[in-house]
Amino acid sequence: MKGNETADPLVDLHCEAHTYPDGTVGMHDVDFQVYPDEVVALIGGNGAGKSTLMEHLNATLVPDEGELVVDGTPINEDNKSHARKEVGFVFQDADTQLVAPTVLDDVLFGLQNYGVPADEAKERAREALATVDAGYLEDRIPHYLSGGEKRLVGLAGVLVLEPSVIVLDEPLAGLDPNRSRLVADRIEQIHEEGISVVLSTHDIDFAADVADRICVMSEGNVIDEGTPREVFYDLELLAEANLHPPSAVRVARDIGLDIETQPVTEAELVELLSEDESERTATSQVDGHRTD
Amino acid sequence: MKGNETADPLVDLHCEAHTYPDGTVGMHDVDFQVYPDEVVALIGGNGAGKSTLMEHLNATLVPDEGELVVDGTPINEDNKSHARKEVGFVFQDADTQLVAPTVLDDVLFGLQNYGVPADEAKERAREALATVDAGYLEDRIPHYLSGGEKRLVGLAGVLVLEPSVIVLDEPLAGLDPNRSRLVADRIEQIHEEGISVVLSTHDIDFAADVADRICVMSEGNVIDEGTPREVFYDLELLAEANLHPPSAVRVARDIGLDIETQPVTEAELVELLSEDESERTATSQVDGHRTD
Amino acid sequence: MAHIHLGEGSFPLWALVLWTLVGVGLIGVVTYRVRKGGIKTHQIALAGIGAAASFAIFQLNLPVWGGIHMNLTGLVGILAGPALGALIALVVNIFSAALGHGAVGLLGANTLVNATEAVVAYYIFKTLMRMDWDIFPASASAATIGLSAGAVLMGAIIVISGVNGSALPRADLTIAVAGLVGLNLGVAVIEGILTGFVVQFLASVRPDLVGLGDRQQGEEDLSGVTA
Amino acid sequence: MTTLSNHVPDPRLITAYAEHRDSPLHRVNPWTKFSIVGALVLAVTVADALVILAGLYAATLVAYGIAGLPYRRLGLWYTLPLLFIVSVAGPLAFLEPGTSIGGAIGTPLGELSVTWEGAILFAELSCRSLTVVTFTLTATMTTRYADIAYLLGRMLPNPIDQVALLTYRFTFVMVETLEDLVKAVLARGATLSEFWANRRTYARILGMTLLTAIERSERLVKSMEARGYDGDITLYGDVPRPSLRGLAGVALCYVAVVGYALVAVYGVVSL
Ligand SMILES: Nc1ncnc2c1ncn2[C@@H]1O[C@H](COP(=O)(O)OP(=O)(O)OP(=O)(O)O)[C@@H](O)[C@H]1O
Ligand SMILES: Nc1ncnc2c1ncn2[C@@H]1O[C@H](COP(=O)(O)OP(=O)(O)OP(=O)(O)O)[C@@H](O)[C@H]1O
Ligand SMILES: [Mg+2]
Ligand SMILES: [Mg+2]
Repeated sequence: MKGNETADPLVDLHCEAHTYPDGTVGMHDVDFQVYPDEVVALIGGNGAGKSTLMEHLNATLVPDEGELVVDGTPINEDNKSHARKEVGFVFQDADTQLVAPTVLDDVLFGLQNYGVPADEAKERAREALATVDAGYLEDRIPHYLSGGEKRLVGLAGVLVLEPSVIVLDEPLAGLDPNRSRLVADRIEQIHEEGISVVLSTHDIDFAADVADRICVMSEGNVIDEGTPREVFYDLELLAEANLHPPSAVRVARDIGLDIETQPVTEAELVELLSEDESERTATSQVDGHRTD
Repeated sequence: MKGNETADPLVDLHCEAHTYPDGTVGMHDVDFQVYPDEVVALIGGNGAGKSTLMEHLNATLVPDEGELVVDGTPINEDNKSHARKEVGFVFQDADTQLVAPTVLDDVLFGLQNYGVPADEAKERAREALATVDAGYLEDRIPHYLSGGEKRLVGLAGVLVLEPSVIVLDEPLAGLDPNRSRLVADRIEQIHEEGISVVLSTHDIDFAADVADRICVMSEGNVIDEGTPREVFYDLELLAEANLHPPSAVRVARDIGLDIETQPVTEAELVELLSEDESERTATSQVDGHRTD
Repeated sequence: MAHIHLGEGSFPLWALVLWTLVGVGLIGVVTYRVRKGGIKTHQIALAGIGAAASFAIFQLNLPVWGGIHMNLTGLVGILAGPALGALIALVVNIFSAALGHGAVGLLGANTLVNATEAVVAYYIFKTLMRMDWDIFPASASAATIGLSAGAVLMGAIIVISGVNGSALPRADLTIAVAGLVGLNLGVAVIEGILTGFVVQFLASVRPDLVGLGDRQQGEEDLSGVTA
Repeated sequence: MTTLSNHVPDPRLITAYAEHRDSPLHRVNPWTKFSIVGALVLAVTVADALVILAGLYAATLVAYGIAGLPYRRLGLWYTLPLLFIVSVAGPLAFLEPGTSIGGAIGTPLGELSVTWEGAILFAELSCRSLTVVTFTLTATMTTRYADIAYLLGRMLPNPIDQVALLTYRFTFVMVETLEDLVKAVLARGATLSEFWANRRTYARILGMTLLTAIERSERLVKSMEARGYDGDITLYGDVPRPSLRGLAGVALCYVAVVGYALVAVYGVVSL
């Protein structure tokens, strides 16, 4: 479902430019909003500026010139913690995200930084772990977790702070299909609980599957955005951003399926082709020249 | 094309077990061969043992009990260098692989280790960089390259040693679609030059696309192997290994395409559906109840 | 720490107490300075991971004289600065002692020696770079001098303390210890040269890390790295 | 991985023994175990009789065995501590005044020979060192990772505790980085068997290790600050106080050591 764009944005970023210490311009001329109750996917080639943009959303990075407004509050040096509380961030590198000696301690880490009393904190941490189906990991050492488990614990450590937006940098990187499914399911669940999600990914099929809105980045800039259908059938745009359409779109296009309900996800493609197929089967029985 | 299994294997690994220092059994009861002129893809969940198996192929790891034979020569402590020369290895983490101050130096690294004279070495290094379309990177600092560029330089650094087998651990990890395409093309090219390739991947569609033979790993064991068609239509096997079939197989199955030429790659699916589609178009024109 | 640690029980009780007090004093001063400057997350992160790296490097067997292990204390000092360098020396010593390397009771003495190496290496490196030395000779000399200072300090500590249970007169002990220090100086040269190569390498791939980039001047920066 | 040393305990192995094994020593309260380390340090420092020192050493070896830990590895791990003993006590074995054992070795400096007193001193220093080494390893190999972290957090002052906790967590990550680097250069035909010929390769491996560490710390800062870090990792985990029996045991150890010192060593108290 499309986010509620008539509502006030939860996060409103305006960034003239962000320059890294070595002089690289990571991003420029970006206006980016996150609305309540939406999943936004950032796609774009390596170095397009996805991570740079996302790290601005909770003031991990700040624009050379520009402004970040979170929940109506303009963020400056003194109230960064407001941005950090409202906008949770799960980094790509799960290993450096887990800092405490046990999983429970790690989920508690943020709460304790915000001064939540120990008993309440423990309860909330256990709840957050349960939300991502990782309660059984409570006493484990981060070092011995698998990639998918690390990602889930990282997610729990952010969820526990009850942010209104969660930002995930490459949430499926390095995960096998089953673990990817698990993480993707958790993301949907978080969304259903009313938290907005911003994520970046190289897995176009995943983006097509999960997002309400797609932002296409190239060379430090958001060059276009729209619903998955708008973006993924705009082949020129994708080519400009060095991207390919999702496989459902490619198949639909290559077999010359030129119909109104442009399929974007595999499920949509299957539905469409199944209609065809049954139709065809019916037809062929009439024609009598096919044996299925 | 299927590798030449009647020929003697280039690499023949027999490993009763490999135990890591902390007692984890990374792999056990594995018999694995690489034949001339084939592309083998290892697939399996996180922790299934893919990296462990691959690191045995050039004696980076050695079995607790077992044997590695490369090109007819049994490998022991004293002739590991033979295995390293014949079996090139590109590690997953490009960052821990490039160790020289410039790209050219890095490609030269292996040649220097084998005592190739400087002039010849430089020439060969430049050739190898050209093979992977990365000649223009020659003077850059590897550290500042993008992920895809690092991967290509890593590949060049191994190609330059003219191995008979190249092993690639997760060659597409973290790459955007264009760079993935570039690396995949280079892999095909290497294969065409007569070098056998062993790779691991979580991208099942990529495995389906590129491999002659698929080995399915689970819990430290190769539980089955076969052509992509054999493996990807064996849904029980895939479920056992926590894997999903490639998207072409899923679509074919979900739309109830029950035909002899089981499609495995997107291209095959498209071809199949296009036949259908033109047929259907023809039919529907006859039937006259469709307007395309 | 390329070299000899003092083993458990080498010193009489009074010396153990003395060196522990001196070590605590040193770390106290450093801690006070770090706290006073406001504890910056980047200092803690750098010291934490820096110590982990130094400790990991210790796992590598360097094939010199049948195998030596080093923590590259001089290098850590050059990269992390004197304050963090001293903290890293302490933490690495704690973990080493936990693995049976070095000594629990002589943590004070061993930390004193290693912190000296890091601090001396850092300041010598700064000075030589200011004198426009090239990066390799500057870092190699700085590390060698730092490590030598550590070796000499350790010799002094042994001579002052006397070996537990030994009736040897101090003069003779000094001779025995001089041999030991000499050996350590040899290792210091090797580690110094290695440090030179490492810094040279780092400067070629990340010039900003070793103060060659346009670093902020003036402000007394407790950490050597502009993190 | 063969390139990492056999002579230095791999932290991963240590942790694996603590996490995945069980023994009576695994069940002893961590505070108790570490208090006993303290008592042993004191004991080997004050005791001056070889018999007592050898007895203590034998006792720690038995404890190590009861904990189900591998003696063969312990032997390898002794290499470095023994090297330290040899380098300090080796010369003393010759120089220590006293009666010489057997024949003397002619050197340009004159005649040198090991004296009885020197040999005994050597044995004493070895027992001292190895007693504590053995028991410290026993303690770390039978105490769970989280408990050790908790003790570190409790015993060290801020910010050293913060540094130590991060070091503990990231040691594992850094060992793997180093291992990956070594694997990668070996895979391209580097030989690491001779230091001087391969000094540049060593420099690169070590340089990359430090570089990785520094860059990782940059990412770590981001991820900690994103969760509101303000300079304090507090652990909610808890290591309970030792049981009364444990306390009594520890007290007994200290009383024994202090008593022995006062009576037998310093002769302050005469019975
Ligand atoms: N710490 C940094 N220092 C200097 N330049 C940087 C840094 N981080 C990123 N950049 C540069 O900024 C640009 C944008 O990088 P960013 O990491 O945002 O891209 P991305 O879209 O996240 O790419 P990827 O898909 O590879 O993660 C790139 O040119 C990159 O090289
Ligand atoms: N250095 C190590 N020390 C201890 N255990 C290890 C080590 N490396 C791998 N393992 C373990 O060995 C098993 C196989 O790991 P391996 O890395 O081969 O899996 P993989 O199939 O490559 O997984 P992934 O897809 O996540 O890369 C896992 O249980 C893993 O935890
Ligand atoms: Mg990114
Ligand atoms: Mg792997």
